[in-house]
Amino acid sequence: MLLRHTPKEVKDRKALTINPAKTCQPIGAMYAALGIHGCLPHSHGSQGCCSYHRSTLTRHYKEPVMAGTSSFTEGASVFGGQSNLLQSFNNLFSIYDPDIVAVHTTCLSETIGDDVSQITQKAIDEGKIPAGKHVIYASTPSYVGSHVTGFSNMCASIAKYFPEKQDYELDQVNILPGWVEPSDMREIKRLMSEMHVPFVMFPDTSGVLDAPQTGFHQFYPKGGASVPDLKRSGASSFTFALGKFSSEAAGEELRKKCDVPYEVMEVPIGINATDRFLMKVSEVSGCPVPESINDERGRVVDIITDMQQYLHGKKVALFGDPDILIPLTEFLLAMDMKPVHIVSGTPGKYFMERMKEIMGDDFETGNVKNGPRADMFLLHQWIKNEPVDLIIGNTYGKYIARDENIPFVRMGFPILDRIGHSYFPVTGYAGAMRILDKMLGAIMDQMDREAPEEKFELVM
Amino acid sequence: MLLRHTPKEVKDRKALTINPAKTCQPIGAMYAALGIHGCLPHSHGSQGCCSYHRSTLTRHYKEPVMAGTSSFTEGASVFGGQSNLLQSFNNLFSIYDPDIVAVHTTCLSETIGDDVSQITQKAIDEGKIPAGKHVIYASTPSYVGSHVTGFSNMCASIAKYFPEKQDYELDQVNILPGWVEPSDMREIKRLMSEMHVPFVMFPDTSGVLDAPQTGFHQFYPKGGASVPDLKRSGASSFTFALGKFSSEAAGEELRKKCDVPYEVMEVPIGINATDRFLMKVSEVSGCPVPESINDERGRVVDIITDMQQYLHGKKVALFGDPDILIPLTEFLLAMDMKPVHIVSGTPGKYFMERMKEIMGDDFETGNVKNGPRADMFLLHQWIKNEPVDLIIGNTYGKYIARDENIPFVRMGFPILDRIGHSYFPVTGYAGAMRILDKMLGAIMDQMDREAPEEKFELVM
Amino acid sequence: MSFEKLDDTMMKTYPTKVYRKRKKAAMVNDPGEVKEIQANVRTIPGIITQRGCTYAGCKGVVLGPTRDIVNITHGPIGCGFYSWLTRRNQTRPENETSENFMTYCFSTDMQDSNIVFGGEKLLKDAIQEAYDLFHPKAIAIFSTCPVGLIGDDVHAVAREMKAQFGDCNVFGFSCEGYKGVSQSAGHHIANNQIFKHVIGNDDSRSDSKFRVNLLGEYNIGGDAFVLEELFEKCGIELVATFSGNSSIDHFANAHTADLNLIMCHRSINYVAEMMEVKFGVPWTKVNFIGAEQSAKSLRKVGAYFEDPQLISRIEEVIAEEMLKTDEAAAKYRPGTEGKTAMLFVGGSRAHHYQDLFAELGMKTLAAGYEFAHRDDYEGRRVLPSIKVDADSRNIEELHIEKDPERYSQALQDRKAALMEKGMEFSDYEGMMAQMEKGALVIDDISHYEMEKLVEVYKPDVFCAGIKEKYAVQKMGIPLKQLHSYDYGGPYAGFDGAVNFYKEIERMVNTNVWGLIKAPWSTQSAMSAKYARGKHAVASHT
Amino acid sequence: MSFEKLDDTMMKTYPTKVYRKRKKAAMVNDPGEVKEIQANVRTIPGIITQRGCTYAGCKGVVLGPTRDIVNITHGPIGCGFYSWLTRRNQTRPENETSENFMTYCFSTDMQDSNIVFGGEKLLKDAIQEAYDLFHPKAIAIFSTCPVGLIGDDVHAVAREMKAQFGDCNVFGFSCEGYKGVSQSAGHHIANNQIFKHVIGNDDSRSDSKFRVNLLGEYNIGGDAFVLEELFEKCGIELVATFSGNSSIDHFANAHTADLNLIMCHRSINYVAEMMEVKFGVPWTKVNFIGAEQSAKSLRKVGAYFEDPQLISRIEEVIAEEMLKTDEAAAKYRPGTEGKTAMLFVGGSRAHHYQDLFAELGMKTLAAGYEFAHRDDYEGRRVLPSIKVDADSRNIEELHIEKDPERYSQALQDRKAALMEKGMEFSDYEGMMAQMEKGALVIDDISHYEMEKLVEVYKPDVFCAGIKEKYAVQKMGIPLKQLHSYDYGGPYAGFDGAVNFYKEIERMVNTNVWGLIKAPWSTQSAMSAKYARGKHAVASHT
Repeated sequence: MLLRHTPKEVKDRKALTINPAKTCQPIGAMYAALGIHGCLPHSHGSQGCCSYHRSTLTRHYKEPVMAGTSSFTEGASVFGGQSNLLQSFNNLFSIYDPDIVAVHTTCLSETIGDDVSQITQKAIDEGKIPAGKHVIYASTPSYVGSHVTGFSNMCASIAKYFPEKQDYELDQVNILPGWVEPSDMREIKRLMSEMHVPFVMFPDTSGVLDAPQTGFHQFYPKGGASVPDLKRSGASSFTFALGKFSSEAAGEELRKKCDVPYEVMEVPIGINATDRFLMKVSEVSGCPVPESINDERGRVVDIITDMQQYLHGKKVALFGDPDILIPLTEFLLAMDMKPVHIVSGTPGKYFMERMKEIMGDDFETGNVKNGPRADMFLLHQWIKNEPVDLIIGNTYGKYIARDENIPFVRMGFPILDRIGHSYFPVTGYAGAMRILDKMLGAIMDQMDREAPEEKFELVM
Repeated sequence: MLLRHTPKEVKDRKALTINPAKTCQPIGAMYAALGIHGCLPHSHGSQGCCSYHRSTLTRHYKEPVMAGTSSFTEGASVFGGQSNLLQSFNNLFSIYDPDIVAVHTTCLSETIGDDVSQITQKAIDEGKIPAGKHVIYASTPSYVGSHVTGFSNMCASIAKYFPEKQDYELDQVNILPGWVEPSDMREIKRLMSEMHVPFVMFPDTSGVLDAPQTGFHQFYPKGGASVPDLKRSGASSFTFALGKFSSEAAGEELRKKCDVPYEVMEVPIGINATDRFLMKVSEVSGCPVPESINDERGRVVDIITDMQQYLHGKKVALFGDPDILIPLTEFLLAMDMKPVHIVSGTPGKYFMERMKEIMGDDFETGNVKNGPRADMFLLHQWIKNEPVDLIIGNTYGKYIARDENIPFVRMGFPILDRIGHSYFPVTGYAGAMRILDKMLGAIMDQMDREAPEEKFELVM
Repeated sequence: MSFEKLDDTMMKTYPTKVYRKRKKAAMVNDPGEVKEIQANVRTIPGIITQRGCTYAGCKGVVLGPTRDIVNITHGPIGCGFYSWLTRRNQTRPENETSENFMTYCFSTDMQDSNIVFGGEKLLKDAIQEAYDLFHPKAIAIFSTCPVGLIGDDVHAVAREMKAQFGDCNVFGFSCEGYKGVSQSAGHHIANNQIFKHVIGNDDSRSDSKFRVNLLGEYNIGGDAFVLEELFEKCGIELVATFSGNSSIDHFANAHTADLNLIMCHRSINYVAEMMEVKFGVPWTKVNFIGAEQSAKSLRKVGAYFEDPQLISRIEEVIAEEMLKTDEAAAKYRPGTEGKTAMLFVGGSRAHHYQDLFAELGMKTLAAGYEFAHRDDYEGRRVLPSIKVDADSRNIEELHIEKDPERYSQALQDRKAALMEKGMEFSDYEGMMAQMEKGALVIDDISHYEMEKLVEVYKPDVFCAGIKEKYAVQKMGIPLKQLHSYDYGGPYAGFDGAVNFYKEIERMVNTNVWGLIKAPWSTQSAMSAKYARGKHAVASHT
Repeated sequence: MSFEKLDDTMMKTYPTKVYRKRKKAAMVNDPGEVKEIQANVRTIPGIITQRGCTYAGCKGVVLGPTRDIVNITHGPIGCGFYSWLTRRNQTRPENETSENFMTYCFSTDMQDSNIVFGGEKLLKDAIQEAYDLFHPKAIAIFSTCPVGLIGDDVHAVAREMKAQFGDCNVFGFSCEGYKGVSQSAGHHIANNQIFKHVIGNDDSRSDSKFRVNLLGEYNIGGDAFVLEELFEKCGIELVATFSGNSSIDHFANAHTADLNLIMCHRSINYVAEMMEVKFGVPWTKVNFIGAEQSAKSLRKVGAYFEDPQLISRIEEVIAEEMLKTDEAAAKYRPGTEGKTAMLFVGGSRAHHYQDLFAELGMKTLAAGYEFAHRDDYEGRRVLPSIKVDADSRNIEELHIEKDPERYSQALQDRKAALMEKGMEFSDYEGMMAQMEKGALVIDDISHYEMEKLVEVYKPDVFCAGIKEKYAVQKMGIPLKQLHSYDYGGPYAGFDGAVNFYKEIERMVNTNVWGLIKAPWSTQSAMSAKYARGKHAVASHT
């Protein structure tokens, strides 16, 4: 057994996290910053953080992930990181010529109390930031929240910095897609185009973290939200903040700064969440949902009705980020599946509240937990107590899946051992199809493998 | 073992086909006819043929497949099927109100020598075909060619019947997509739209055999090539006949009838075949390949370069239809994979010629065969003699895959035990991504399952 | 709902000739006064039908499930291809090396030259190759449409090859697709040849006391496995099952059984009849679909043998099994009670499965067979009055005589004695006598009629086959395949009943049909046009 | 290509200060006259670097591969998360129930309240919970950045808990990420604590004659498995490997070995030095990367023990193994001969792997380390001249003394005698002495320099890590990870060499790079504008 020390008996832990279902803020800030065109993320702290974040994002995307670091040593930790950051600005702009540097802090710089905004101001004052270049900054101490919080904080910083308040209103909306994959951002953009609704999306990592192979390393790939678009987002008529955990803060900043009304909606995963999103887009824009989208929807519903027998009643264990888990749980329930064990390391009361709403009675009978010690060790223990037919989560789920011989669908962050997540969306109706394809494949592969020979099916 | 009687030793067979890698003509004619909007296929023969074809198409698509049959009994077989067909026309048009009835023959009606064209003429003469309605017809004896030939014959009939010769030329091209999935037709149409090249595609089963769930059974789903479009195809400036086996005959008919020049090209599976197709589209239309397509291409090449270590040198066994196998083999070779065993039940010298061209030296060292007795029994024997890392083919491959414990990717016709083929294309660059996703998934799933615990990988 | 209205809705589009014919195949049932229904007549050309052909009935249904015969389809490739394992007849070979050809498809793959010059040589070569490769006990040849037309004599070829091999039984079937009006003709042909070439080849007899055959059980979804277990539990030996999980050796020995139990009357009654004439083995109709019927059928066997120990063992088993089914019914019935079903399938299933629905508290609104004869509807009592038409006449009726040495007068005496006591033999009451008054009976339902029926009645579940499945489901009604069980099952016996309860409860209560309508299809979505601040004001009507 | 030109291309964009500093870290090699290179200095802020932190070097590199220690990261969740199995240190527990915590990640998941009020209580509770759950032999605590800043005394906590448990060795590492300038500081810290808390805890001694430790071998890709097998074949006992496929029990017993063999000089030389001072165990540098070097290293062991039987056995093994590598080289070398490589990785791999490339007939154009010191480049002879800067001074230097009871004078005498005969001990010649004249050496290469280097030199393969991989590959050059082997390997020993030959041959000869350019990017595609009949006239230029 790969996880041979995990006992079936669940005991409360108050201090030890084992096999976390989250990581720390800065990587989220880095990911968000990569969704701005020409932006170079910068990690203000020890160089190890930056190295870890770049490595993990790289393994997830199999793409170059460029980011600077203030490379603290003990001296900087004692005397403050101002000098390191000033030096960094100088070097970053000289060597890599970014349009924007997006600084995020780390536990180190936060613990010693570096004031990045003041240091940045100093850099501007001292002329260290070239004209026309931008520095944005998010406070992302690793000991608060999770990687999702870090993403949210950087999004909020973008929303605070770029949008310009106008006295006119543009016939366009803002889409804050939340922490989803480049493929998902691409898919949401496609849906918006299909709806004929003009929009600004940020962050937008499509075209950045799924950059084509060209024989040339484009240091700033052509994707990402552009600065002019970001500026214009202040004149949009509405903001869709998708995913309360990752997008609400940015939506609120936009409202505060530019009076753009917003609504927090679920990331459009599954039928119902996508329905609600498109209904709202239609409502806000006056553009009807076109037949082409209606047909897409009909196709995925068709798969569900056709394949219902293989989905019905299947118990599922889920782990990952709240903005994904919430609509995913709703989707599974809509198909009569049974999400029985759910953990997310990301803290926040809303998660349990919303899950209770979605799950109804299943919430009481199921195991749902988020925040501290809502980890994969606990999830595994739950599974040992009530086995499931399917596990959905990031790559780390493969250990449990193998030990317990449970079909496994990779979804979430990070996925280190398969391709697909950056190219095939899980959002929208197309994404629902992908999820179905994956789930049915995993379940049926096991059936095919384990069926006695006389029960081996040709037709399914 | 599921196939416990298959010996390793290969002996020549001259009469017995075991586990065929093909089926008979009429099902192909039925499939092609479903790609015309408002068309009801009709099987002129025993009702069993129609039942078998409808069942197999239904199991493949999980969709209603409507078709009539002349329901021969012994009497009809002795005295000829004219009366049955005349009665059929009357009933089909009265009850199901199709715009077109597409008749195909069977071994039965062919053996007794029914002249469908004469019977149809009689029906017209007797006023049995309502005004404005069409009857087209293809000769598809089951003892000639294969299901692919049947498809080709019905396509040729469409091309003979509908297109109208004009003295002017339209700025549009014809696409004969060959026997591919609705998803593939949809994808090729998307590529054409992206190229801004107007086109007529036929047959086009998208929107027919992937019809949305609407709560209503639309007897003639809204997809399919329309009669006006088919008529206008005679004025197109060029015809792309994709897949020599399935589309050349129709291309030639269009040329003969309407002087539309054509080129037989490979079905755009994999990088090179898609490149050639788009280059030719660009050449013919004067429309450049847009950046968006270039980026798609770059993304799939990126996956290939990233994942090369898992693909390189992997031995593959393939079976299926020649128009698919040819570009698929080229694609695998381009990625340094080794297609070592290839069979197709469909006869035709071109297959071996083209494979030889594509495979070069690998043709001599590999096992390639098509036509009579090029069946899955032989393929399995070859595999027993030289094991492979992957099998690609239709659902029937699962028996070999399980017996020999070889990763298996479903591709071809029929796929009876998984979803996806009708929704996710294998053509174009998007299709190449899908193929990669599936192949890597299959290979890596086995690695994950069989690795000793100490070699179990987190990152791949 | 009156039949008149339905007739109107369901058939009004038909041309007059079609209407006249189809009208005779549809009627409102009255079990008290079973009327004549049109059945086993030609399908109307151009009508979209559920039916398949004679070849399918012969090769696919009856012989398909037997694992140790190399079944060679003589014809173009399609027929062999389509009958390659596309139904789910399960089989469990004795051990890992024993013969099992179920996963294989053998065909002569006839080409046009064979059509022109004849295919006998090809067939002989194919049989020789099969023999050389596999050395099977038996090779069967199935004729497809062109074979009959070009005049290949498959029986002569079979005789020749059989003589040549010496250790391999070779026999052929003239089951060309165009023979008869449906699969039913194929069943008859299969029955004949199995009887001629196999049954009676092995006279050995085990010493167990209660030896029966189960006829017309094809092990769809593992049904036969359940019944095998059930019989074993009761101490009854199953000599042969025709033909679920079967071996040709079982068939050869089948005539030594004491009783034939018939499940699917339509497909196999010929074998039972012939066995009775030749060997004196009585037959009685059973039904192992549904808990009640299973219990009843088991008791019938007990009653036949009149053995107190057997009878008490059977009662023990029934009591034990009924615990499971009662518990399951209690669990699932609240979800199914009062719901409705329609069944249009097969030659016995449309009848048998009504019992299972009844156990779920579900009403069968309409039912009909795909390839049955009048006796399957009206009961065997109408047999003498059935007119033999040209199509039926084409099917050989074997002339069977009493086997002077092997005929069991003892069994016939037992039968006579039991009949005195009221036990039924050689009879089948038919579906209509058991269906509710007012329910609809339609033979060989057309696709068109089916759609109308669903539209009007809106049943909670529809039972048919794969060709009907997705059309019905597109209408938002779940369809349960009763040919293949949708790759579920088993549904026979008590364990099967539990599975079926659960499955139907799932199907009639799933939420997924609720996903069909998009919210914008019922609500007017557009309200604002990029109007700021109005986002909270929804315009839902 | 001259360095001047490269300097120009590679560094001209740098601000002056950066340029001045980086210039000292890059030079053209002359093995005859090894020049001073700048190494182990601070990374310049804002420079995109390959380097990680002290925590990574301590927890990830040295302790990570040991399976039976519960390694608790004390800090916010990220550090523990990222060092959770993301390198491929393989381990093979003795049996199915023996301890293996490699697949687990343990963290105190510090929250802001812990930053404010201190995290010692949290840490104690976490240790207690780990103990209660797993009852491990040992628990190690790794400090992350904030721990040092807020002043948590992990060592005091460790002592307290160890005393409390009695049967569990608990020890901590002050390996905060900001200590030192790279992972290297973490190695040193790990060396110190392992030496203090573990090595020497078990004096038992097997009776085998040739007992060695292998230091600086981390079982990436199963390298240690290959070497274990090789040593066993030769009859040499591996007492402990630091730390590939290791158990804490091996460490405890390591001081009883007769010789320390050092693979990765950078990461582990401290342990070797300390063991020699305290226990008298001599050390010598070996290299099991490449067939020639593996043979040489084995012979070194033979020479050390001066046992004719051992020496002859070693020669037998080498002869046998070289058959495999020679055959493989003959097979793959035609595809690699004359091709070029660059290596920028680690603290020894950039050196060792040059031997493997040489065996493939490939030229190393440029190489450099990520976290090495000057001695790794220039050889240990420069040790006295290395200035200890503020960053290095932060790392504790343990004061080690001779263990009066366990110090082996005999081994030291043997060492002295062998040194007389010319055998090398306690030395490492460094990378530069072995590299070709004219090759480029660059320490701590920046991303910017790397891209320029690839652009200008266009090597056939580039060796580095995951952060570099896809940027280089976007340029059409394959990158081989030498941290994780791209999840391939093993590459150590003779079997490993065969794997590496094959892998590199694949990488430098694959066709896939040829797919990068779309045909329309080089040809003018558009010719006709829907012009009929012109389709045959291609306009390819």
